[in-house]
Amino acid sequence: MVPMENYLVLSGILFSLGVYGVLARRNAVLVLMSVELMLNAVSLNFVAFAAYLDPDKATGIIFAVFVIAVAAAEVGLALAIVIRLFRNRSTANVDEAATMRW
Amino acid sequence: MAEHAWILAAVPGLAFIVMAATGRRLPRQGDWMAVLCATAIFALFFAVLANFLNLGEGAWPILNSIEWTAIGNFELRMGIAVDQITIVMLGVITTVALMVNIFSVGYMKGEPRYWWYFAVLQLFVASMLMLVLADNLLLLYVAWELVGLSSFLLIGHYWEKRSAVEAAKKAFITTRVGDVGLLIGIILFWDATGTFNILEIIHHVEEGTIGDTRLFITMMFILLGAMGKSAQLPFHVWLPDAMEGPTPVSALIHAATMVVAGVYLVARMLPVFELAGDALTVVMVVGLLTALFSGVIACVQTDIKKVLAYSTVSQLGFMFVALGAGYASAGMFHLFTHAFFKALLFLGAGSVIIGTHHHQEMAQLGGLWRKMPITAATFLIGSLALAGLFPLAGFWSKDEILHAVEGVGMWPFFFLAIAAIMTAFYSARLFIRTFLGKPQDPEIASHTKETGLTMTLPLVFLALMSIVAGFFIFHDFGSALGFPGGFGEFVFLHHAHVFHVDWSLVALSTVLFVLGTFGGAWLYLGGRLDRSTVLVEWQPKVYDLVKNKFYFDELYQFFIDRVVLGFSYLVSWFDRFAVNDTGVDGSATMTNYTGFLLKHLQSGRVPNYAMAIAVGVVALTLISLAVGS
Amino acid sequence: MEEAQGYVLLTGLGLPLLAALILLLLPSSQKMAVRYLSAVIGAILLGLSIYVFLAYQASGNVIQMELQWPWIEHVGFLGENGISLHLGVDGISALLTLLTGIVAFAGTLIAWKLEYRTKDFFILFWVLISGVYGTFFALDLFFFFFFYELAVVPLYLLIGIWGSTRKEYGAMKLTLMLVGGSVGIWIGIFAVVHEAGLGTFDLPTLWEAGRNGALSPEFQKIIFPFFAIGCGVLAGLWPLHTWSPDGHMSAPTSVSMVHAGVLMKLGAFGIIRLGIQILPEGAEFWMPALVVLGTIGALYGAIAALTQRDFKLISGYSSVSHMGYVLIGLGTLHAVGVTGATLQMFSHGVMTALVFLLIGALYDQAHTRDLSDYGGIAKVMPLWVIAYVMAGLANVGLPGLSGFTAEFHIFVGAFHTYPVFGGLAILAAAIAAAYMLRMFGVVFFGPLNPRWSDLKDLSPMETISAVLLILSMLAMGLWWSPFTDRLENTILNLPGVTS
Amino acid sequence: MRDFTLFIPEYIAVASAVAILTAELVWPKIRKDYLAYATAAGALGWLIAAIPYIGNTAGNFENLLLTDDFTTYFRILAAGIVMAIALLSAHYLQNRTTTAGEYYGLLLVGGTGMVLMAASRELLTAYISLELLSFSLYILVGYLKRDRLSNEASLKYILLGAFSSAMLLYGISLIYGVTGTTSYEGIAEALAARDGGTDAATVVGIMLIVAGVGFKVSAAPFHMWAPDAYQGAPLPITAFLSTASKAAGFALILRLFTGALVVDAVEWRAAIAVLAAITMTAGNLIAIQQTNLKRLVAYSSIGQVGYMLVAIAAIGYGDAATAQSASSALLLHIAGYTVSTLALFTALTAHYNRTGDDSISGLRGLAETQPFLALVITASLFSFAGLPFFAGFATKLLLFQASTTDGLLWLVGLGAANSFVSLYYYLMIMRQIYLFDPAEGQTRFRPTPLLGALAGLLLLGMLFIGIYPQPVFEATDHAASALFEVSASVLASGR
Repeated sequence: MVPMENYLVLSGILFSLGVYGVLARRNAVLVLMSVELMLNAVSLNFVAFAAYLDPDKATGIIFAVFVIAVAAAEVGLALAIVIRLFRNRSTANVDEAATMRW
Repeated sequence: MAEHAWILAAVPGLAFIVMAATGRRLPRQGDWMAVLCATAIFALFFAVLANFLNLGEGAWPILNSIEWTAIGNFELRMGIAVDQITIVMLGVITTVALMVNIFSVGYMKGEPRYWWYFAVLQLFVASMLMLVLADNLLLLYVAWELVGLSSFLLIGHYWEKRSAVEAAKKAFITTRVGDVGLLIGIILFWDATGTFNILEIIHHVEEGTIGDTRLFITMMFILLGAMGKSAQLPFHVWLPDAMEGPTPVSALIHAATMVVAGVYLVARMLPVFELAGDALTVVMVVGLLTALFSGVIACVQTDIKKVLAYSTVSQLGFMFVALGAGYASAGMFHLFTHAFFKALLFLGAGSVIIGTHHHQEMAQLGGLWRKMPITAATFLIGSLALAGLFPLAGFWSKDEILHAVEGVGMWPFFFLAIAAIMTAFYSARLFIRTFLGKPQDPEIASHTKETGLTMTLPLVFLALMSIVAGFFIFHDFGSALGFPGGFGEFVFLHHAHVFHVDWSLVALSTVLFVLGTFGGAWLYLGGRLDRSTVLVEWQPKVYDLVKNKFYFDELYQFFIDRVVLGFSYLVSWFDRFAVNDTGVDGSATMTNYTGFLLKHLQSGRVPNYAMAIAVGVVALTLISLAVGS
Repeated sequence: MEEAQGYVLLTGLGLPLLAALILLLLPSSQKMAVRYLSAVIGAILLGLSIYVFLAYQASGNVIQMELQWPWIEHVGFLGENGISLHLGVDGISALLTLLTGIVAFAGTLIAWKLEYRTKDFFILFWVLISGVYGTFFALDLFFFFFFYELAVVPLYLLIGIWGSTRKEYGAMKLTLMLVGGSVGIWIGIFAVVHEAGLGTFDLPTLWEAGRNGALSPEFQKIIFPFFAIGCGVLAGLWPLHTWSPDGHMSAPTSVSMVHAGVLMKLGAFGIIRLGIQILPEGAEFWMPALVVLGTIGALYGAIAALTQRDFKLISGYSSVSHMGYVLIGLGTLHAVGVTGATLQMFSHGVMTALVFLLIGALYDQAHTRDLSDYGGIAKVMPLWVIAYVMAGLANVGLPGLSGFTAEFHIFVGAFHTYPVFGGLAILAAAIAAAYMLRMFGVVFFGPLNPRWSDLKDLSPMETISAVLLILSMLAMGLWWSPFTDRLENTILNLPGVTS
Repeated sequence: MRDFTLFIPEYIAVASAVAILTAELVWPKIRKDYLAYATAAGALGWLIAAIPYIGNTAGNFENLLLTDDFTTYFRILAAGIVMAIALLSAHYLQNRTTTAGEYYGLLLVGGTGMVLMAASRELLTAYISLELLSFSLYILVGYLKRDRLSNEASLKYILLGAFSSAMLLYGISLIYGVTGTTSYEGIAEALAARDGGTDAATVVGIMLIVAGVGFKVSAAPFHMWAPDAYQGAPLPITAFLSTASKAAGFALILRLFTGALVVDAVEWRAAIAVLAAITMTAGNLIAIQQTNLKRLVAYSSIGQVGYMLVAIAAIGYGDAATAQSASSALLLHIAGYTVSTLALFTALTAHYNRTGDDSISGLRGLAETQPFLALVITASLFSFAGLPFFAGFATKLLLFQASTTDGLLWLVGLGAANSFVSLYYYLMIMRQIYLFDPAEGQTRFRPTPLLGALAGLLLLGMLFIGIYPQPVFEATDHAASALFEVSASVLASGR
């Protein structure tokens, strides 16, 4: 059996990549995708923990399902807003949506 | 009656309140009330005196006090103590006050704020009487400050004149410096003995409650107060300037009464001074220096009031010397006689000023005796008394002082003798240049005329006193009036001192008088100035030095302008720039600027915000791990 | 009786608030109504203050006229009487109540001629006065702080709207510094209530805790500076005094009067109430420092005042100097010294109120406060000059006026404990004479500057106020036992005070 | 136990939301302010329905949700907030949008999310409730679709919100990994059962959760979305953000920290204390520099969050009694803060409706053009600054006092100092209002009666809490003790 640590390391890498993406990407859609990556890391974590530590109960699995559902909703909503941004400013670059600062 | 002597102070006090409140609307602006009041206290004084003498030596001092406040064991009683010194002071004050009040009716006629002048005069008399009646140092200090205030108000009576304002200010502040010392001394006494009562303090000191060093320091502070009030070196500068005030005020306050408060205080505390190490020596040195210095200055002054002023300072120095020698009677006696003849001289000067329509420079006067015979005659008596002509008042008191100093040592005696010669010299000079010779300014002379009765009567009375007052020293004269004997048997420190004429001393005094007077006469008689001019040209630098009063004023002015005010500017600058602009506003600016820097972290860009979150998580984790382990 | 007297105190802090509320509802065009109402309220408060002072029994309990209403209790960390509306006066607050009544009434009359936004002015004014009374009456830490802040905050608007020279700067600085000071008090309160662990803000309970060791000496030593500095800012403690010259320069007349006259005393009062009474051991430890700062303040203020050219700056610095005396007096922890400090609070209060009144009366006509612009004013404004001279002489410490009485007691106390600082303090009094007389000489006397020949003397309202204040100065100066008698018991019962 | 009657008030809220959405569908031309009144009515029903729950024994829904006094407290708060915001929006929204049904519906739904956050006893439930509120807010912030600022605000908000909720989830997953459960009780028991020492996974997990909820309540450095979102959002939504969102965040934090994490306080309390310190300092210092009112309020509310976090730190540092009284005082402060904020925004909305200016200098001379609004603004600013008469004085004082424990005095002191700094910029606003004359062309005006009445009511509320907080304090005390009743056993075993 694959040790749990492997899943955790993978999840950690995924999460870090996601964080990096959010920090580095300028396109709103790509930022969202990076967030999705982070959420996937979370799901992986949950499933791994559920499988290894909590086999009788399905809390982790359920959590993962919810995370996926919520993530879908979140993306839907976010994309709508990005579209509004594009309508208003003809750009999806988050750096250009920086009228308000300081 | 004597235990109710406070009434003496209460009457003029009340008069002050009434006159200050209603004075302008009273008929004749209330001058009659002032004279009435002065007469009343003059009469009351005799009642007190009679009662005092009746009660007899065993009852002295007569005490009367009431509880004032108490805070824990800090108890305060206010009251009066009437003893021999008080009686002498009361006599001087009430007499001169009456004369001055009467004189002022004539002198101040038509002057601005006539009513206010009389009102403040009453305030002065009230506080002066309170000063000498006080049985405790606190009340004495209260009165001490109040006489200072009245002096301030009266010197500055002509406040439209810049010089009068400056003089008043100078008098107040200079004496105030001394007063600080006095207050410190008083509080030090309280701290050591737990009381302000003078008799109790003396008692404590005699018991040895206070350590030597501490006692000496305390007495130096007290002496500081006395020196300030009595215009002793180096505080003497205010008194000549105080001549800006109306002349009767100079007579009352700056010759006869207030300025001798310092002498009174030292005399009052003499038992303590005696026990306070070398305190008496200090008193004597101060007195001697003052007597000499101001005697010298008086010799070259040309304003008659200024001459008198320096003469007063010099004579106060004499009194200090006597007290410094430990002779309360000698000091007090000189105070007593001096009050009369100096008041006389000042009032005489006032008469001259009125008679010549406000001229007081000797250079413009001369030959007045023809126009103003009464003034001239009385002034002559005063001058001679001051110079020490046998057997006028000044002679006897100066004799006593010389006698007192004889026992102390050669040098004091020698210097005092010189001061005495100078006294005779400037007295002669003053009289000769003012009244004898030819009028220097015919214009002024043509308008000059003798003054009215209100002014000449006091002069005559005081002239009389200047002749008679000296006889109080004699046992027979004193006992004839109901006193236990002569002045020395009435006022003394430890032992009654029966006066006997020491003819060798009389001879010496007379020599001193003759030397001084003839010196003056030789230089100035006949309206000639050439001989004195030769003197001046012979040593112009010395003359300048003396003429400019040894540059005391300039020195002080320099100190005030450059040091005190400079320091003040420095402090103000420090307050503005260091404390306020840097400290207070600076910290506000810093806060503001920090906000300015911080707000730029808020760049408006999402990745940066996300970065902040990420960094925050890492930082918090590290903190937790660091603290947790 | 006691209960009924408690309601008197309640009225004292409630009536001004009520006045503010009524004024809030009045249309702002009704200026006369506003004035009359305020004058009446002022008069009632004056009467009430006199009553409180006179009814305070010198020989009775320390705290009298007590009233305690439970306010917040048995919730959260609060136990029995956690926060209660606990009112009462001791000798010190009785005296300061009298001061407040006098100054507030005088201030009301002075504001009579105010035309600009009269209503708003009086609303804030009465809120402020209520805060002052409340602070003096409060025997509960919560309400003490409540009213303390209430007394400070309206100043921003009072100065900012109705002020003059650099008013925005002055107002902002003053408010921030004072509230900044109250941060210290705040922290102190947190620490004390927590450390005592009694779940109550009741002052007498906390005083007891300070005495019986519930607050350890180490704790007291740490916390005392918070109270001392916090209150010290309001009391003009050097070097946190700089709001005083600027604030006073900017403030309108009646605000300056109330502020310098009464509010600065809140600070010193706070040092007694919070510092000395809650933290006696801390007080004992820190008092030398307070004396040093007080002495520096006394000298520094006096010296700086010597060369100022603006009336109000002179008074501002002189206030710093005089409040320095108060701190010295408190710092002695000696019965006489503390009595002197309390007397000085009263004395400085009436004196400085009078000074600001007069400066205002002159400035309103002449629109300059530069000394050198004047000269010979005595010719045209005799009453004004007499009043000013009285105030100035009280300032200088001339016997017969209140300043002497107070300063004398302070000096006695100071010499007992710290002779050197006592000496320096007396020196400051001598300097006071110099700057006062300098101003007299330049402004009042000398030849009349023709530019001022049509200045008018004091108006009737101003005269009434001035007379009231002068009478107060004379009363304390001439016969001070009614004052000291009432203070004696209270001060001897202060912890750590020796006699 | 599945007792569906436990959430009747929320059913009312959601039903009202649905009804309002339907109503606009059916009558597209319906006057939008009627929708606002309907929302307010629904919220009122919600509030009334919540009253019977006061003081009832706690109802437990499958160990997921709990309706005790704590929940009820937030129910009433949420209903009140929604009601006020709805009334605020009535006039504001009329000229700015064509459809308002979603707006009002989402207000109610968001409020429901807030209640569920307070009721959650389990991490998944808590997360879902949080997202319920968040999603509503994402939409509401960007509700003015054509307004560039509003759009920008919602973009930033949702991107960062998603990012932070990913953080939160990752943290939850770690905690789940460590403890094997997501229920608070389970977590507490598992943490207590560990044999001492810290382990990195727990710490990282907790800190990620802190970041997630810290984002919600806008604690620095997770606060950066707040000023932008506040500025861009429609004015009433700014009010909603700064009240409901924060209150909900603290409800969640309180439940979680007292119910689950308190046994492991050493691992997070220092971080929370630092977080509090940074938050209040940054918020107040940056606020000084602001020129836009909404941004200023954002920073000022960040400062307020810093003060509130002090109480959370105190839960970690103090003993059980301190923890409970700190929670109680925190709830009280939240009440005071909410009322003050609503009052401020009511007045600002009335002002904004008239002038359309949301800069600070736009308030010039308000004392002359509208003295009443000036008074309300002054009162609420003073309340924020903690000055007497107004709610903030009593609540902040009690909050700090309750939070004073050994080792935390420095933080309380910093809080006091910060509230002094805050006075500076509040005074700068006062300066505009009172010291300056109105701008050219500004004349006297009257706020609409509705807003006037609302402002007056909230002013009275502020005064009431500020002067006589006893009743509210008692209520929060009940709420806090409910919180601790549940976790009493945990506390007993854990410490």
